[in-house]
Amino acid sequence: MLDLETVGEVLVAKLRGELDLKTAGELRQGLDRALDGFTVRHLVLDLENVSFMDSTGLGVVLGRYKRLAGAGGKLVVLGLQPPVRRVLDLSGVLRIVPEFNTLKQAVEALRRGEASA
Amino acid sequence: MLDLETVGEVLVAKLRGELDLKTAGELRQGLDRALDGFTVRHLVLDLENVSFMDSTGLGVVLGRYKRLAGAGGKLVVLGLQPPVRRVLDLSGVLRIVPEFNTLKQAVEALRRGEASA
Amino acid sequence: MLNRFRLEFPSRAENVSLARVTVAALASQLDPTIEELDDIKGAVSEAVTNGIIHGFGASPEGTIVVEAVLYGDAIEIYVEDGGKGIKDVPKAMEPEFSSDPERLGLGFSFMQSFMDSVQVDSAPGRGTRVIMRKQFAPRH
Amino acid sequence: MLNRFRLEFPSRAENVSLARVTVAALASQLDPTIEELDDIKGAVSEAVTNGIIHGFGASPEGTIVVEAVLYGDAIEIYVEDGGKGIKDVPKAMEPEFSSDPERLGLGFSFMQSFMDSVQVDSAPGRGTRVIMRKQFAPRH
Ligand SMILES: Nc1ncnc2c1ncn2[C@@H]1O[C@H](COP(=O)(O)OP(=O)(O)O)[C@@H](O)[C@H]1O
Ligand SMILES: Nc1ncnc2c1ncn2[C@@H]1O[C@H](COP(=O)(O)OP(=O)(O)O)[C@@H](O)[C@H]1O
Repeated sequence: MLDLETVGEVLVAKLRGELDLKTAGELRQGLDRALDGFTVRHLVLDLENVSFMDSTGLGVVLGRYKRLAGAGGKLVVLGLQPPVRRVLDLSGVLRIVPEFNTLKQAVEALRRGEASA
Repeated sequence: MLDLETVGEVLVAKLRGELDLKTAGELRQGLDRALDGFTVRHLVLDLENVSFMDSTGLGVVLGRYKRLAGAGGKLVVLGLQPPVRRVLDLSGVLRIVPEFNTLKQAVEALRRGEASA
Repeated sequence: MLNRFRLEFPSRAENVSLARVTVAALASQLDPTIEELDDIKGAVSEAVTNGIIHGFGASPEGTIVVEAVLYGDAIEIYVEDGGKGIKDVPKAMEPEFSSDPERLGLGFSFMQSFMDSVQVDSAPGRGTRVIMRKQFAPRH
Repeated sequence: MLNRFRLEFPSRAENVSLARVTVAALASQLDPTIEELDDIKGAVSEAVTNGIIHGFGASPEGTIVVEAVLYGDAIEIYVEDGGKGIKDVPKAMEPEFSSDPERLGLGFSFMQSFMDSVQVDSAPGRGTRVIMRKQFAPRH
């Protein structure tokens, strides 16, 4: 469900599967543990392999956004599939969370401090 | 569910989807209409895109086998996916219906009168 | 009525996807667009999650019932729990209202965005029934 | 018992796949092999088809009930119709016996090949209940 990698002060999390009540808890724990353990400021969520997300899954994304924002960090997303984009869009999350086309672009923008929605 | 093509006296039927009670009737009709309409002796069933077959679907295959055998024609199969192979195997159908790896091999063997299980 | 089913299962998190899959399998019989199917899956996910989390307080001991009825060009979905119930339904349906600080309060908003109508019958101690309807776009 | 469901639907041909999909979704929660999943789908397909064709004579007016129960390492599946029933169960279960000349008589044989056990409770006029169990191979 979750592959993690760090690039400098950026944590890259590749998610897989369907993000709902069943998987949300595990994902929240996995992300928070990584954010606790590494000295990272920013988080890239690669959602390319996430085929479904509901409001419970969205809660995990927004929760991480708030946690990072509190410490001056940023959350960005990439690889949005139509049903996931739909939910991020409807909820207004795409107005506060920047979206990138590639991991490279996301990481570079975060490093230059240029990632904004 | 069914694409049809004739190559000389061979009818090539490409099937798609899941072959069960819902789709069996339509398939039986489609195949019989084609066998009535064209002056073909043999039938190649390309099952590459059939992901599921149960005993009702198998009944359609065996029914066409019998119809052709009665008129001195042959039925051959190709593209068996594991769950389809399982059912053809268990029922003994693979002992009377020859299997080929490619359409070309199937058509050539039928034309040379060399198709046997 | 073209077809229908009634599905009963315990209030466990893994059954949110079970319900989605089954409703999607029924809806697929009308040959919907991918977007229509995604909408239906999203709405079912929200309603069933609410039954589990709010209706039964995340206990797996409750029972959720999902019924779906297919008409020529529409689907009606009923999601029912015999759980806690809702005191103030209009308030519960307000966007961003949640009784749980950990949640977003967007469940009912999503159901309303995804479906053509959403109706909620509920009373404290008498459980909750969500009735949703979606019309499919004409095609072919 | 890890999880379970009860699914009720009319005896229509399109619901053979609905039943397959729902049972497969439950079974998937145990992380089975593809072969195990194919076996389960095959067995459900045969049992539900029999309920529709033999139990209710292909009329869509009957109701079929599929229940599935997941244990730590096994699944139990119950397929029930309130239809015609079977007079001679051992005879009906013989390979290649069919009361319908158009059919192969392999339904019960396939169920037995796919599952570890198949039990049939039936009586004329009282419907039929097929109980199947499959143990999953140990892994991980
Ligand atoms: N099935 C239910 N049983 C009891 N209360 C419910 C149910 N569904 C919704 N509610 C109440 O309505 C509120 C809003 O629901 P919703 O919009 O889905 O947001 P959320 O699930 O994020 O709280 C919930 O916080 C809860 O108080
Ligand atoms: N649910 C049922 N209700 C009534 N009769 C049944 C039922 N299931 C099976 N039978 C009887 O048992 C016979 C054998 O069933 P089966 O092995 O599945 O083969 P087939 O479906 O090809 O006839 C059927 O032909 C029918 O007479």
